[in-house]
Amino acid sequence: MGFIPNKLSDLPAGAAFEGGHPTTHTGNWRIFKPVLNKDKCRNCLLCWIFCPEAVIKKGSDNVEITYDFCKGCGICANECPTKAIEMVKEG
Amino acid sequence: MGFIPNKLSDLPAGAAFEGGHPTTHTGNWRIFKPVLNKDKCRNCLLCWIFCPEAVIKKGSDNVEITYDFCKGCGICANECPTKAIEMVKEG
Amino acid sequence: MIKLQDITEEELLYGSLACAGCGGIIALRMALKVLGKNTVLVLPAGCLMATCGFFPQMAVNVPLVSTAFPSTPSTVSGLVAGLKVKGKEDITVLGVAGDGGTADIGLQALSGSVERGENFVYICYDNEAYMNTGGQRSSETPYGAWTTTTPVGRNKMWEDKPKKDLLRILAAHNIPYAARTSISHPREYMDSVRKAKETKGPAVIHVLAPCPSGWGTDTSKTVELARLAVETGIWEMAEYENGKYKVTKIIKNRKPVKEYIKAQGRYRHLPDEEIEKMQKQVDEYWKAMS
Amino acid sequence: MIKLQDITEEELLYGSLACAGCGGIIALRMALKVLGKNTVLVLPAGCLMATCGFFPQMAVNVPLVSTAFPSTPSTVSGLVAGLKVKGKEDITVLGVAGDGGTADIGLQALSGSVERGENFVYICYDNEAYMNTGGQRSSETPYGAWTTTTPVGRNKMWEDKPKKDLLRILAAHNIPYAARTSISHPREYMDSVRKAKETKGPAVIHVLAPCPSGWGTDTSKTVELARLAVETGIWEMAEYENGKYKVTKIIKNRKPVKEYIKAQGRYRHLPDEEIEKMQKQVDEYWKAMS
Amino acid sequence: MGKREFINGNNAVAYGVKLARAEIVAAYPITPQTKIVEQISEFISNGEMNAEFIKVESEHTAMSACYAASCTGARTFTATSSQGLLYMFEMMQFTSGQRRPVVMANVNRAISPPWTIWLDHQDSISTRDAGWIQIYVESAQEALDTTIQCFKVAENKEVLTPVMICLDAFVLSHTEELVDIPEQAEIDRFLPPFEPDYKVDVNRPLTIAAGTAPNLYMEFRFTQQQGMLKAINLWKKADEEFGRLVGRSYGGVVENYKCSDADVILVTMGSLSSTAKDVVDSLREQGTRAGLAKLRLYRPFPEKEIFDALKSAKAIGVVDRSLSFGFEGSVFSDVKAALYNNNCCIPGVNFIVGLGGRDVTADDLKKMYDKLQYIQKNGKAEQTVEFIGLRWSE
Amino acid sequence: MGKREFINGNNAVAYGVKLARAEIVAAYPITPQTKIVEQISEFISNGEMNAEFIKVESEHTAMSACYAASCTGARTFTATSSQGLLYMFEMMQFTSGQRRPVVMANVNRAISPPWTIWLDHQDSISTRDAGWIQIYVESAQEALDTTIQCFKVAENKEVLTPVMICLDAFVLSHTEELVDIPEQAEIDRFLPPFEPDYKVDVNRPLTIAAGTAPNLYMEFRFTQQQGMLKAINLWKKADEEFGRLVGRSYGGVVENYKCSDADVILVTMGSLSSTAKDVVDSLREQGTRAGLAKLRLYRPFPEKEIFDALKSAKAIGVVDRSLSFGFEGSVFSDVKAALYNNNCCIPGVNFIVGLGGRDVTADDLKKMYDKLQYIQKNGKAEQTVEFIGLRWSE
Amino acid sequence: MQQIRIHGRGGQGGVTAAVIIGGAAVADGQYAQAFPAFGAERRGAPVLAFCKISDRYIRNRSQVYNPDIVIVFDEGLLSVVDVTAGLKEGGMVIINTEKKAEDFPFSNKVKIVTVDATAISLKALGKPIVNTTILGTFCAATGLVKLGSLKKTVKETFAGPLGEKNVMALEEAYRQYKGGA
Amino acid sequence: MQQIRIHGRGGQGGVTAAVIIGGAAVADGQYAQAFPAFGAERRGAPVLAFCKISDRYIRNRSQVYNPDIVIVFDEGLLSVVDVTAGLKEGGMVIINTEKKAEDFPFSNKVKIVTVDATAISLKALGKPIVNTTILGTFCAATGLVKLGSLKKTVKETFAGPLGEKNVMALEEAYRQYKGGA
Ligand SMILES: Cc1ncc(C[n+]2csc(CCOP(=O)(O)OP(=O)(O)O)c2C)c(N)n1
Ligand SMILES: Cc1ncc(C[n+]2csc(CCOP(=O)(O)OP(=O)(O)O)c2C)c(N)n1
Ligand code: SF4
Ligand code: SF4
Ligand code: SF4
Ligand code: SF4
Ligand code: SF4
Ligand code: SF4
Ligand SMILES: [Mg+2]
Ligand SMILES: [Mg+2]
Repeated sequence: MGFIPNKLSDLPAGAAFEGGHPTTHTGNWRIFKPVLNKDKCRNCLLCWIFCPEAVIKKGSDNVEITYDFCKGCGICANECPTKAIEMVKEG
Repeated sequence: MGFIPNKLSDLPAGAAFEGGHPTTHTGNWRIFKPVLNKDKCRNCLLCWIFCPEAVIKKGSDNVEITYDFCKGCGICANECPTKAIEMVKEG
Repeated sequence: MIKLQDITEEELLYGSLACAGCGGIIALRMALKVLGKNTVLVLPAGCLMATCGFFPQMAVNVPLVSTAFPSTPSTVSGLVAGLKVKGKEDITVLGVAGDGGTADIGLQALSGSVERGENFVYICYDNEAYMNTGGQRSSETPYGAWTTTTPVGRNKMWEDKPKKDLLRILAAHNIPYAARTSISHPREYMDSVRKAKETKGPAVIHVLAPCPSGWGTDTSKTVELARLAVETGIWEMAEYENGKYKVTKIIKNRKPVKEYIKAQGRYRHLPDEEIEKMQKQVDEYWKAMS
Repeated sequence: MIKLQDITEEELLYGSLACAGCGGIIALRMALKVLGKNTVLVLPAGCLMATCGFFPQMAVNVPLVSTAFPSTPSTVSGLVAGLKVKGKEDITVLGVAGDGGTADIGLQALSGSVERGENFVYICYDNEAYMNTGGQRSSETPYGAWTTTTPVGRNKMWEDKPKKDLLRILAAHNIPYAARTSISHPREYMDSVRKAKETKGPAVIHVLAPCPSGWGTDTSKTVELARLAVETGIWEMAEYENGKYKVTKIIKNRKPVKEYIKAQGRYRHLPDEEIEKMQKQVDEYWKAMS
Repeated sequence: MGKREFINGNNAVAYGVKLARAEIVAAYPITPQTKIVEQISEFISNGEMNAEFIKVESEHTAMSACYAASCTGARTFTATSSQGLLYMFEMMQFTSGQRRPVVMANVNRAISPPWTIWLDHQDSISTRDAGWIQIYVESAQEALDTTIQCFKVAENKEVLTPVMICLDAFVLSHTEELVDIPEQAEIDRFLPPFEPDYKVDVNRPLTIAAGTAPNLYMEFRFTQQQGMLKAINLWKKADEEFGRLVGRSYGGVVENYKCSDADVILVTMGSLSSTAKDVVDSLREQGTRAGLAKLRLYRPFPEKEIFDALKSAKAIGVVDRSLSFGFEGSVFSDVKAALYNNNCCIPGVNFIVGLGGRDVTADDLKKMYDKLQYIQKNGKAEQTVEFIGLRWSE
Repeated sequence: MGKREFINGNNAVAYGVKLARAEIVAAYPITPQTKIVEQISEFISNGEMNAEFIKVESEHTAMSACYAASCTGARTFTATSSQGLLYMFEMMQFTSGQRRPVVMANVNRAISPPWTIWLDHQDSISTRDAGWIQIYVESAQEALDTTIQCFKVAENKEVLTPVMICLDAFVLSHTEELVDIPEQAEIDRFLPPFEPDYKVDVNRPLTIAAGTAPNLYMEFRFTQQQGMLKAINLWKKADEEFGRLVGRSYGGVVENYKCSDADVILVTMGSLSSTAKDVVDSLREQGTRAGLAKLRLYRPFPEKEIFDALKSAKAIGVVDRSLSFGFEGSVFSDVKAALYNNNCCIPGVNFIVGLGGRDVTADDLKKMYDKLQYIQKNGKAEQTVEFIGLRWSE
Repeated sequence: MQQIRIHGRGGQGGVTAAVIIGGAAVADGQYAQAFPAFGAERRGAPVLAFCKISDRYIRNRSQVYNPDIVIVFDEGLLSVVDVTAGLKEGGMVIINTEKKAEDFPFSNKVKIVTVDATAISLKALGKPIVNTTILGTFCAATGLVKLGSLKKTVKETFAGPLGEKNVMALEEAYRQYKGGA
Repeated sequence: MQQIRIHGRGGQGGVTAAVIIGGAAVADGQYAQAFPAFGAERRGAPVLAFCKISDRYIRNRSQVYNPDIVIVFDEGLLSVVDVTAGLKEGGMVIINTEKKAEDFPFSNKVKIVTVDATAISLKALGKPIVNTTILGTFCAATGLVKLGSLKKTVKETFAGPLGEKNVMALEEAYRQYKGGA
């Protein structure tokens, strides 16, 4: 988790904050959720490389979708050659 | 002769002066002076077109050099195919 | 060519606040995968900076020097020089800017940095408008598109100029390496990034990166549209290298332009005869190129 | 082609304070002869403005709108638009700027005005350095030249980059008309100006205009040197028109590059092997072009 | 009377530009200004407005094009914010130095870094020496009406100075409220066509923006200063005439809101003034003799008018939404400088507020008035510059 | 002790940059600054100096490159004038907002139009709110020494603010005089290497110039202001230390030249101060108690120091070589604002002088002192702003 | 003065809803301000919009800290943001949900009005865009603006058939509340 | 303090001459300022340069209005500019000319020193560049700087053989004056 200042003297000289520390869980922006059907997955990694949020993980036989930062864009489902990913309504 | 202001209310709004009114007689910058030998001139107009100061005039049989603004650069003499122009020291 | 299997799992861009399905994010993420941690990133005003560099959501995990909108290439220049005097020439300096930040307000600085022959990688992610400000026309907005400054009213005002040809402008600079590519072709794109990294001297990549919000398309279609642009022949994949311009992907059976146009809200108003005109232009272009 | 006999005697540029033998003045004078009184001239910072537009020496006899150094093309844009709403579209708007004002600090604005397709004539008089400030390197300074910012000291620092190729950059914009020409060829140059005037849309001319003060040459040699640049093949005369790049003057027996180099103070330091390298490059270029 | 619309400040400016019959509009996007030029491009695309719309590639070009278009005698407008304003700084000075009456809307936004898109006045204030008239507004209605007034004053032959109308980011630019749109005929009566004496004319070839050596330069700057100073009275006249013809006016160059008998007076610019009036009224209800001097015109600085508004106060507070780094708020300095010129040295304090979009509430304003009452009692200010609303004190 | 050279102000700055061991120099030509970077490029080409010399294509790029180079931790310098300064205005603010201690020489030149290349202070003054420290010098020697002091203060961890050293066009930049060049070793003792805490480092990936919402922006600006204000005392210390190590110092931030017992005091900046000292001496010989407060540091504004210098005077005159159009000279406003903060209201008058290169002579200065004596007698100034040396009065 | 806060997501039309409420109030002869929470949020991100309504010209231009009424476009937001933050005592929260008021944990503290606006919208518009639909509920539940003015403003905002459909959706929500209340 | 004004043409090295005088004065242990008339003049145009010399540090930085000594590089300038303008009473004008002092109309008002510097320069340098040559005359006629310092400064200004040649020219002019005086 990135550095959060709580007094003036905490502030860096000029806004310079450590990177790589997303705090807003954009997963809750999602309206539709990508759900993987492992059986259909050929592990071609296309969904993995196209996912804008980098929330798909490589696996040995198939990929895996993590949801904290998945915005539900549906690109993975759209690009999957085997239709292994389905978008289902959240809720 | 261009407009020369001599009171504040003479000044235009923003420096906007009538063009085409040279006042500094750059002829006196000259150290060498182009002198035309009419006999050699074939009226090819090369000196005329190349003169940076526009001080060579067209004529019916040959060109004519005026001196008020001639800086004596020597381009005319250099470019004249018949060597009709000679640069001679002023003074 | 790069294989997906061999690409690192390490993510240097993660958790941005961009719209779902943003093509620009895809472009940046892929590039960082190739370039790795030993990279300094420069981002100017634009969607990527606005969505990756706002405290406390710092989505980029390499040093990120943000800069003014016109200044991506010149900030790159300063970093290259600074890292050089500090003996850190092994670090890749990467500038990433949008089409507006590159082909409009950043063009002069880019031309300067390229002309000076500095050693850097520069990526222009092209979403064909000023998206961060809500979608105004840039010089990369294609003919026929609606934008908020080329609205479609009683007096027709949709964009009436073709795209500025960034690759050819760079080629005219005799740049060591430049490419026109697309996020829909990750292997080709990432291979370009690798080449750019390996180039000694300036290397610029112009990558098509659709914007679902600005183009009026579904978030899931971002990659598909980029692919369609290539497959219809609207977007030529090409490279300039060793003083030569080379088309890198020749599409045998080009899909109809209409398919691409009709899929997008920004072209909704376009009458069919305009689409036919576009088709004709594309056909002529490819005829001339072959 | 234009005949000298037919050219008007009327002088619209007369009595400048430029150095004797200034090539830039020749370029401007010739252009105004073709364009005539129905012209508005834009000049930015640079030798021409400094020597033609200082009160009380107002050497230009058409309306002259002087502007900031980066702003020639954009000032042109404003004038074109203004004259249009005032119903005076018959007036030629002419921007004239140096190599620095065009290829460096004015390039972005030029690219913009060209891309927007506005109707104007633009002339870049190229003296290959920032002359008005005493001769610093610009992106049009040729390889090997000494300038005050590429001095020749213990650590060799003469200019080590080739010239930016303005004509090809404009061609990459698919500009309706552009030309590379030289004051040594008045008929060709003036013909280009005429074409530029007749072009509907942007038209840009890049004209070689030697500077005796900056080049370290005798004032009488200005035209001769420009001619030598063409005759040695160092300066290619060319046009871009109807989407085509065309060499407009093919020199049968090119003079040796050395003749051109040796005539100039700014190359004094150059060792012979450098001149030979230049000769080789020129030869290769022409081979490739034929 | 025209129609009434529920629109925001950006739209309001666009309506003003349309009603003023601007002939040239240069457009470059920047949040939160962009809606102004988008709206204008819609007016044009719908045939409601007749103007050349130049889609430039940068703000430096926007202002260069405006400068040049104005040289042809065309009525010229552009709009920007923040970074865009800074990027055109060179051309701003070109335009003012050459006395071209371009009108520009600046939607006040803070400056980066830290990266920001939110409201403060640092952008326009940091161009305060650039020879532009600056006027600040507090509502969408005032934005519309003032846009029209801008052309009137800018183009006056005695003035011939560009004008920047400043409106607050989001608080005005993006807030919808009820606005009366005047009739075109009313505005045509108020605003005559622009017909400058010095312009591009092939029959009278002028060198515009000529070079002048030290023997003449200073005189040009002196006359420029004279022209600009005239704008103070001419704006008062224009505001009054606007009131007569259109039915609304804004107190000239300094709106004196209950200052005449006030003990404690705040000086404000922009949208804050609106909230502050509420606060003044509620303080008055509680028996505090509070007043508000709303500075509309910041350049030229209405020295006499601000003195008149403040002279009888016992304590004054100047609210700056910006900072002259290394010193204090610029409005504070300028107000004091003006009072000093009138041998007036009322105890005063500077409140720095709302940088980078921090909201300024009625409560904040009340606290400022409290402070002034404290100073009134003490007869002097202990601290001259106070930041209001800082998150931490150390 | 180093050697003595007969050099001009531009050369002197270049020597300062060399002695400071600047690592990055961005260069773009503009008269009358160009000689600075030309001289540096010669130093480099001769192997006397080791730096990256970036031949940029514009000043916006010059400052962008400096900003970025400084982010790598490199000591960074550039130089400009007038139009060049205006063109980099956006990046100036980027550099200061991000607290990068770039040092820049600005050779003060007037602004176009009217087209000009001559001296006045309009360029640097019009950037006074941009968060840069500004220091003005009166001689080539002071230019050299101050250039070195600039790095010292700018890079101080409490300050981290860019500094602009301002020297007058031609009068300093092109005037040769005798200058002592310090030894490298002396300077190395004075000026430690630059080692910032926040810089580009692949092992600690920072987002530099990050975006911050309204919940944090204001705090950054507050700390920036604090840092800048600290430069006042730190400059005094640096000047004193320089004196100790190198043997020359300049009176800190306000040089008090015979002010302590003076009835009439002029406040000046830049080369004029030099001539004015002559005038003060000759007036003193005639029995007039004249003094001169030479303002070296203009931003941060040394409020207390200027008050201390002026407090016992009966009449003060502030000499501005620029104009905040639509108001008065900016130094005048700022001096009054500072006195006001100290409840001090000495009658004062503003002299606007030397715009666009008009020479200011000892006679002119004498007339100003005469005016002050007149005011001293009357107890008040009749007119607050007076243009000196105008060619015509109407 | 009545202050309304709208919770939506970027792209859902929260600002438009605020402007429509304001526009309707104005049509009723009242005064109003409508504005977004000033941010740079993207499509999908939680966003806010505000509306102030009063019978006098509204001079106070600071933000809304203590709303009288809160409208929530999307139940999912409840887990992300505290929609009741600052809500005035006795304030009302209107939520687009399939659930009932009692199902919400804060139902004892504030008045909750629920509506299945998604369902209504899907039926009327064919799309789950609820920003106008929920205004019917708002109108019915608060009475702050007249139904006629609201319909008129919606038609001015969306030209042609789209306007008609939106009005239908709005009316349906209005009816459901009136029926249900 | 002694003030010197030099009239030359752009490109003739007037500023260099002023700087050399100043440099020589400094080498003598005096103080000096040398500067051009601040202008944008081009090669060929009449230009001015100045030098002030004093035994005390020179604080006055305004221009030179009343020179003690005027140096004219080129006789032709006499018809273009008033070289005696502002000259102090008893002041001196040094002119590069073939003529004699008496040939000049203002010879009754000021002290005129003439030298055919062009001839000397052509002989010594092969070029009619007179800026250093005439300094020999200046040195001999005014004694304001020592000949040795002047020679030293010239050699520092022009490296190598060029410096030698310039010194020769300067010495010749010096000799001619001393001989002629
Ligand atoms: C000098 C300046 N002008 C304008 C802006 C406003 N601005 C910020 S981002 C942006 C649009 C960026 O467009 P592009 O470069 O195409 O990137 P995108 O937003 O599409 O990702 C604009 C106009 C600015 N920040 N600075
Ligand atoms: C913004 C800005 N930067 C720098 C300058 C200084 N400047 C004036 S003219 C000039 C050189 C112009 O070079 P070029 O365009 O090649 O024309 P030339 O002088 O060679 O005729 C420069 C650098 C300026 N006026 N404005
Ligand atoms: S795209 Fe489909 S098949 Fe390929 S890895 Fe992803 S889920 Fe599996
Ligand atoms: S829906 Fe979008 S964000 Fe989620 S895993 Fe699929 S591609 Fe990634
Ligand atoms: S160039 Fe020679 S021949 Fe031709 S016109 Fe001139 S003088 Fe006559
Ligand atoms: S010498 Fe030069 S200026 Fe004179 S006439 Fe010949 S070409 Fe023209
Ligand atoms: S607007 Fe477009 S480019 Fe910007 S973040 Fe959203 S999808 Fe990406
Ligand atoms: S310096 Fe060169 S370009 Fe400039 S006026 Fe002189 S000759 Fe012409
Ligand atoms: Mg874009
Ligand atoms: Mg040039």
